Amino acid sequence: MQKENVANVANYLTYKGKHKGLLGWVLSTDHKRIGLLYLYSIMTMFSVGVLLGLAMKFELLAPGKTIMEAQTYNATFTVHGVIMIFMVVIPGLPAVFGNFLLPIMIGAKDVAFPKLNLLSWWLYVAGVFLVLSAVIFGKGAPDTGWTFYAPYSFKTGTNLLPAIFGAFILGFSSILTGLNFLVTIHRMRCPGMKWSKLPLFVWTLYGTAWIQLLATPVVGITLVLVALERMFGVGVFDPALGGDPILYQHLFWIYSHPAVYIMILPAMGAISEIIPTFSQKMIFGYKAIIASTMAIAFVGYLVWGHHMFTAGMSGTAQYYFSLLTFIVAIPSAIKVFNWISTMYKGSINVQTPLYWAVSFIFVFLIGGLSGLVLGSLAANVHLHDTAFVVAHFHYIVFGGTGFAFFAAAHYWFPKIYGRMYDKGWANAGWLIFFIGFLALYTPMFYLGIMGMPRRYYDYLDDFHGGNILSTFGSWIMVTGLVIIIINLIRSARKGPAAEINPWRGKTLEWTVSSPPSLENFDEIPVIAEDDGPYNYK
Amino acid sequence: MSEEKHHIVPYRVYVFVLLALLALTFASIGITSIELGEFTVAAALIFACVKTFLVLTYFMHLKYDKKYIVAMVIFVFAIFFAVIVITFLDYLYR
Amino acid sequence: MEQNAHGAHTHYDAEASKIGMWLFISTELLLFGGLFIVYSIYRYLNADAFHLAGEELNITIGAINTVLLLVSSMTIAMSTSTLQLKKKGATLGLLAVTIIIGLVFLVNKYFEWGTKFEHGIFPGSEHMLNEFSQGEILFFGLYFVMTGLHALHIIVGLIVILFAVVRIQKGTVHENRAALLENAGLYWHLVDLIWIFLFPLFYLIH
Amino acid sequence: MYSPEVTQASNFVQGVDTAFLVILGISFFFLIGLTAVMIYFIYRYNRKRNPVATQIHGSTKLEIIWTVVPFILTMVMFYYGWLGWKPMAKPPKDAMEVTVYGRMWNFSFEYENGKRTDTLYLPKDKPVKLNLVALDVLHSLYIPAFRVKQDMVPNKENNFMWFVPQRVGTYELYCAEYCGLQHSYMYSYVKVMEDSVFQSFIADTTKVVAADIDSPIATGKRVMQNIGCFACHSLDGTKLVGPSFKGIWGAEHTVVTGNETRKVTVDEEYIKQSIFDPNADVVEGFMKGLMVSYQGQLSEDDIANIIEYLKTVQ
Ligand code: HEA
Ligand code: HEA
Ligand code: HEC
Ligand code: CUA
Ligand SMILES: [Cu+2]
Repeated sequence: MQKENVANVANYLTYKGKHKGLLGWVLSTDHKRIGLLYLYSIMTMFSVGVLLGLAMKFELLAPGKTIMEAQTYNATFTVHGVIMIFMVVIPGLPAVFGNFLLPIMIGAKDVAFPKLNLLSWWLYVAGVFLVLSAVIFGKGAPDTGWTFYAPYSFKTGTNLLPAIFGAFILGFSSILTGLNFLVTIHRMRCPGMKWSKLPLFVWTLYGTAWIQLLATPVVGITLVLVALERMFGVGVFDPALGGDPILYQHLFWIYSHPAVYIMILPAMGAISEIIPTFSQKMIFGYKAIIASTMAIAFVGYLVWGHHMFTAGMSGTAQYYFSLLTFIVAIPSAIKVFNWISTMYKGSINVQTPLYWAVSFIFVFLIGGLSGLVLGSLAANVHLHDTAFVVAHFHYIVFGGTGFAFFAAAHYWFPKIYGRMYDKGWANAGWLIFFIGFLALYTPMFYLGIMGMPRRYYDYLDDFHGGNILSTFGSWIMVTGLVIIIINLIRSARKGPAAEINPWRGKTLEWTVSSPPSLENFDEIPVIAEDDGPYNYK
Repeated sequence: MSEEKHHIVPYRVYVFVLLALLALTFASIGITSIELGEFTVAAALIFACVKTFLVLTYFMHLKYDKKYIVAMVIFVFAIFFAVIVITFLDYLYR
Repeated sequence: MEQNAHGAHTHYDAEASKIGMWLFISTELLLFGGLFIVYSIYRYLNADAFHLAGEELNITIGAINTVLLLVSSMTIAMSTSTLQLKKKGATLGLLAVTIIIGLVFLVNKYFEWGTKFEHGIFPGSEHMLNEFSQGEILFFGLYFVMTGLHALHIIVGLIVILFAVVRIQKGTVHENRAALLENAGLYWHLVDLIWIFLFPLFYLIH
Repeated sequence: MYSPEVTQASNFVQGVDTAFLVILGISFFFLIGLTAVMIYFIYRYNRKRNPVATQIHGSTKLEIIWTVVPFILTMVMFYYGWLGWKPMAKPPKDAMEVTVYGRMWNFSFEYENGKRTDTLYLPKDKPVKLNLVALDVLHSLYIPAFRVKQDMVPNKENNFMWFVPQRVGTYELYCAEYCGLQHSYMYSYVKVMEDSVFQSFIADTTKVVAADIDSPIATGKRVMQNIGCFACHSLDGTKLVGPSFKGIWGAEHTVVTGNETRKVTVDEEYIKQSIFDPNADVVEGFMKGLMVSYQGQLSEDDIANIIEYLKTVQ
């Protein structure tokens, strides 16, 4: 990766430090290199997750056994869920683009604790290996679902402990990243970079970091309790010893609901950068978007019970959780309205990142609105634990976070690698991917309404049609994915040199060279009073 | 590094705080040993909260720190409190 | 707040590390917070059993440990003042006292757990399964998990303090670069804070 | 599915479907509206058509509008959801009670007169209250056509659901909470019949049992089918979750008792113990704790019949 450089000084990609070659990467404390380390490791895990997803869809192509046994299927969706949630979308945007861009966007040379940052990545890798070891060695891959519900999680004979400890370590990595970002945002902003001038992506990272910090330890301790229960028979959740399985669910969702906002907030932040840039227009309602970010982060902490409407909570808790679930949807709505208004009277430059951003809004709408359906007490009774939920969260987790991830990748790609990708292939990839996505997940809404429960290895003939369509969709989508990824990988090595500011963006990262130099800025920038992140004239 | 020169807390403050903490500890042992029924838990927790407050303000220097750190700490406790209350919404009304 | 960093890589920012530590403490609080939620729910569901089980614990040992931790909290807090006043000897002395107290605490804990084990009270024991009600099993399960986790934190705290001692000795931590000691102190106080709640919840309320 | 005439299968269908449709309607309005506006903007304010953007900072009035309007709409959604859900929590006093046992991986239903079935038989237009008992892990009883679902939590008191079946017919009944290997095979059917038919069914089958008494082997097999032994035990030598029953009688099996491994011969005593206290002797190579005791669910007679049947499985 060290041929003709765009900038004539050594940039962060070609820089040679104490260590050479690979070591120069895995021991680097440079936030940009760490960002790329995350990118590569997350993409690797993502590919594994995608393959497992495809395998599941293949199995569901027809009733009865298609390619695997029930035990394999159960392990597959568990590992798929664990990988996708804990290793892909939770670290996804913050650890990759947050790491890369946060310091540059606030005019700093690095994050507050660079060594801690590197440690976070190492922990991530350790967590990944632990979870994978559970799959490969021992008495078979865990088969509890990513939710590890008690008491099944201590009845199953599969190799659960490494997976649990792996998830715990991944959580720790996530906490440390969050801590690092919080301190960085508080302490390292360049002169003149007031809170009211922070780019929206930074604001969402700020909100996200708080959730990471305050929610993750709860699931950490919960998983430890499950592990202790398995190892020593400490009575905590085991109903045979007087424990309450519903309490386990409370603790699990106290983390895992806020976790869904860990996934989506940075995605929303990325969209809030892309839309103004490609509209060449100031973001509409900057303050409202910040307020909604913080509102989501805060209220999102208080609604976890909507995953448990049929678990047997008290009526009071049901009302409360349903009500707050609806309230937490409002800030998301505010964001959508502001994004769309930003396009009004803009000068819209239709490019690949904008395609991704606009399709993000579309699938996010579907995902979010189906979330409202699930938040309703009566409708949830029918739809809980059916394919409808699976459709909801694929639409929003991967339609939301996934699309935003690709939007961000295409938006910041020239900055990261100093090269431009092939736009024709990128657009084609997007289109195929988008069509495949709709075909893959839309039938699941229908299947759910018809009553097909989730986590079903086998199903009755009535559900066959929807499943066939869905499986075909998965093949189309993967075609798109392959095109996108090959295009990006090729362009990172051979693409034409990119300008410093190809999209005419206004945030600070577009003022530094592409790719950025080791220290980002030769001189720490100073933001003038009348300047700002979206100051288009 | 001029901001480093922060308030130096005199020793006697620490000694007083310790004495207060010890007194509170023994008071709470005392009060829980008499039969108060339902209020035992409340009493013990109130004493614990007062002790926490003392440790936070004096031992952990919150009194001399910038206001936003104080705000953060309050926020964290508030969130935790909210979570506990909400969890009890379920159990109290089962 | 508006004075910001220059030369990020070698920069020493005491306030940054202080916030960092506070944020870490917040995380730890919620880690224990999860356990406190479990405790309070089970206490609510099994009030009588918790009452009974609580009587098995020895208030005297608990009280001694409380006093120990409080005193050690004071000594470490004082050491931050002595460091500011450039009294290196006194600082080291106070830290030594803190470490010793911490060790004594652990020894106490060891014997306390030991007696419980001797009486057949430990997670998964036959004795508990046969003799105890479900509420009591929950109580002791939580007792071992929570005090055990707390003891783990004491050990970590001791290591951090030891680290600070070494650095003070070497002179790399001094009145102008006190962050490490202050953070060690904050961490130790966190350990104290948690005990402040564990003590009444397990030993006193019954 | 969502047409009212066809699906008034239970008294809750209306409430659930109304809540669903209200939200769906509002959702479609926003989805189509916002997407259309977005596409229009991209077309109308394209760089070619609109080379210079007009800078607009925002509008407090609009922000308030699009906070308040969604707020009101969500409260409407909440209201309908609540309305549809509220009656589910309050069973009528005179409801007929059926106890449902959920275990890995089958349901069994016990009626007020002690009769047990593996399919749920119900009279039309009569409220029923299902008392849910989970014997090992979480399960969830889900009848899509009735729009009801309730998790079955081990050791939970007052774990119930109720409804009034309103149409004669056969409906699927699923386990909706993941419960391990055969989760997707843990389904059964609800058969709703006219009250008169139901009454004679309930009374009638006691006679069937009596008629069967002379053939313990057949009775044993039926008992095992109803209570679901074959979810875990095969008859043809295939190893499922538990050991196969093929040739079990008189065979010598290696079991783990406590910490020691020993050999036992399968006799009446051993089979009985395996059913009432399965975890005392765990067959080597199988998991402890998966099979839970059938104490209280199978009588001594049932066991005797089962043993008779097992003798014949060669
Ligand atoms: C990125 C992750 C993410 C996000 C952002 C969300 C967002 C939301 N989710 Fe989702 N959810 C998941 C990931 C996510 N979810 C996952 C992974 C699960 C399953 C877990 C498992 O069991 O395995 C799940 C499950 C789940 C359930 C439980 C279902 C069940 O098991 O029974 C519920 C129930 O209330 C729910 C609701 C919501 C709601 C109301 C929102 C809201 O925040 C959505 C807000 C957005 C909008 C509403 C769209 C924008 C709105 C407009 C433009 C205007 C119109 C709006 C109004 C009129 C208000 N989700
Ligand atoms: C991010 C989360 C994510 C993603 C991307 C996916 C991707 C896929 N998922 Fe799923 N899935 C989950 C999260 C996710 N999944 C979870 C949490 C569960 C629940 C598990 C449980 O029940 O315990 C689940 C369950 C689940 C089931 C249900 C199992 C059941 O209930 O029986 C199925 C069924 O077919 C399925 C299919 C697929 C397929 C075919 C894909 C893919 O193979 C499709 C191909 C994907 C792409 C082509 C690209 C998407 C791009 C991105 C996400 C951006 C990349 C981002 C970064 C690198 C940061 N998944
Ligand atoms: C959840 C799955 C499951 C169900 C349902 C189940 N069993 Fe089992 N059974 C097992 C497992 C696992 C074992 C082996 C471990 C053990 O011995 O406890 C076993 C062992 C046995 C044995 C000893 C077998 C041998 O080869 O020595 C007998 C007999 C038995 N079961 C009978 C029954 C009967 C009768 C029923 C129904 C009334 C039943 N089981 C239902 C899982 C199940
Ligand atoms: Cu029982 Cu799933
Ligand atoms: Cu949620």
